Amino acid sequence: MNRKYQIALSAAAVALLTACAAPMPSSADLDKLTQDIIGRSFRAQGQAKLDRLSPDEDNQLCAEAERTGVSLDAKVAEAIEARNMKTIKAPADGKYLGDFKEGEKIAQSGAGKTWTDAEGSANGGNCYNCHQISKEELSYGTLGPSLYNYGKIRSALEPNSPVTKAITEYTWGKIQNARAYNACSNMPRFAHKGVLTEAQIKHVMALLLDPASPVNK
Amino acid sequence: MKKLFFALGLIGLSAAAFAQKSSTDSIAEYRAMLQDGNPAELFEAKGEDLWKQKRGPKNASLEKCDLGKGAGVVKGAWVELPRYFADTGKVQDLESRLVTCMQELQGFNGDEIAKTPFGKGEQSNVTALATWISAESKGMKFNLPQGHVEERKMYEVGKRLFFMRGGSHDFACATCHGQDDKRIRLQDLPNLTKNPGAGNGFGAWPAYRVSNGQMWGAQLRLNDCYRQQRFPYPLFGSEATIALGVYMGVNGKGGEATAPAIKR
Amino acid sequence: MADPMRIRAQAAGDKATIRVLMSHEMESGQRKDGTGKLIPAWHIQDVTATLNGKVVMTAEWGPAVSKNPFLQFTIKGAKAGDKVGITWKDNKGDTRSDEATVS
Amino acid sequence: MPLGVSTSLGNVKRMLLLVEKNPSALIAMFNVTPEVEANFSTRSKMGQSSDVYAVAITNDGKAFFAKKEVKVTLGGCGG
Repeated sequence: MNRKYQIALSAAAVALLTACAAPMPSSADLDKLTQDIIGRSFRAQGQAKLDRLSPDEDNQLCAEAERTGVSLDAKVAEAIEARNMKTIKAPADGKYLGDFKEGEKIAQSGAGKTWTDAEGSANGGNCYNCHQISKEELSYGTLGPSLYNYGKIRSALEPNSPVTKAITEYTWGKIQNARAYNACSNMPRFAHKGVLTEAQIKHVMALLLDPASPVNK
Repeated sequence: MKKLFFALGLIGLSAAAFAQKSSTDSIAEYRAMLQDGNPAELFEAKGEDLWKQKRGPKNASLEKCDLGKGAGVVKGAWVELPRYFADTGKVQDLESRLVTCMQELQGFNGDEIAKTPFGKGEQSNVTALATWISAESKGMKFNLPQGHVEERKMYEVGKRLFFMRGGSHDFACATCHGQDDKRIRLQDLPNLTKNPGAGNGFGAWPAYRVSNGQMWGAQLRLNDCYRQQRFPYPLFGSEATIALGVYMGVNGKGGEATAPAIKR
Repeated sequence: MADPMRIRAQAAGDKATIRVLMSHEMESGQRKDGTGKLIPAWHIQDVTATLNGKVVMTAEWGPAVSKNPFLQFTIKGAKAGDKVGITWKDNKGDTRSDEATVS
Repeated sequence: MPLGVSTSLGNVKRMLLLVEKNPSALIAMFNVTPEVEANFSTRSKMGQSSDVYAVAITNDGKAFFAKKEVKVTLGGCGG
């Protein structure tokens, strides 16, 4: 008798709870609703086609971690880095540095890949949007670390030194695909996503690592 | 023959000179100088006229338009938008709601207006109306309703969209607007996930942009964010843009409405 | 016809600060349209200010004044209730006059 | 770009604002009467960094000027 009463009471409490919570869908349903809404909300324009709305697994995992504030499991992060590391290719001719003056122009330019950019037009690197680079450019962003004196403070200006070699290869990889080193880096994957060509990346490399570049003065 | 005297100090020339001071000080000075006369006022005046004027196939004004606080109530409406509207069964922001009113009351074709490019035809009228209506809530505090389940759903969808990485550069809204005290070039980036950034950022649009002489509503602001994010084109009044509005507006609860603002 | 100006005229002491916003494209003549053709210059050339009907200031403007121009100046001896008039004329001959009362 | 020109000089007849590197350098010329102060503000388009000049011409034909360097910087997305 007593027991039955208890059960009835708890059932009523549950009913009350669900009455309040019922209309709000589950997280998975909200994910689904978001996908449906994305499907109804955009149109292809210029070179910005609808496939840009389908994030790869790396982006999905990082976005979820950032939204929920729950950092990625270490193994998952390592897997993302390993996947992205595989995309990095050393320069075909073995030369890592191009022309730092061209590199400065690429770093300055924020052009490319938007629906108002002509398809096939040269893309910029957007570098100054997030980084300080040369001392002369006052208009720089702070989303990424300062790259002023990049090569100098890493002692990577001495030709043929093992340090220079290591820093050069790391920097090359970082620009090609930053997420090989940091699973959820905010930096675009310039080579992997076809934003910059190999020749352009060499020029940006020179801006950072050529002893004659204003960055290292 | 005229003589030229070098008379610095006798003549004062004021201009925000970026090179001569720290860039932050110079930008603050530049902004302060802009505050004095905001051309958004010209659009406010136009918007107020458009609200009261009999227009469209039905030759009616918008004075019976319900922006969420009852037919014809303008003051305070903007700080509670986007919100759920029972007549359309949708969560709507200010601009999409205005299009509904222009269709229902004045007989305009809402789909046609939504398809019109920003700054053209009836679309420029929507911007002027939004400028005036937002100005009528100037100084009030954001207080978006979250009582209806559709409003809560839109908040959750907006949050998912805010963190969604995509496009050629893997950018999300959160890439630039998810942290405190960051800059893109010299531009301060509000953190839109919480106050004060959310209230400051969301609460400033519609805004007049000095650099191109255009009045931008919140829809165009979001549209250009998506452009620079390298995403495809978000449709005017689309659920994605409204969900983001709900997300930012709810995060900005208690923040002060400063629109229509003036921007570089 | 051009849209109205916004004129604010505020007295303080023995003078009044006048702030004017004008609605005008101020096309510089340097920009190109989508087809690469130069867009002809179209800008306000002459600005006249009056206090109770009497001219107190004239100005000549070039095409580099910003779109939707802003102008601020100070009239000596203006007091609350006085009428401030502003007239502009552009290089196409279009013109617009508006008036405000000093407060 | 907000620009202002003012002077404490008496007997000023004209005030000019010039942006050296603009295609049309003369931004605005104000004819001063005794009823207005020699103090004007307006806004100018500037395509690039340039020296900006303010010039005051007095009734006896003398010209005074002041110069300021204005750096035009690139904005980012947003704002």
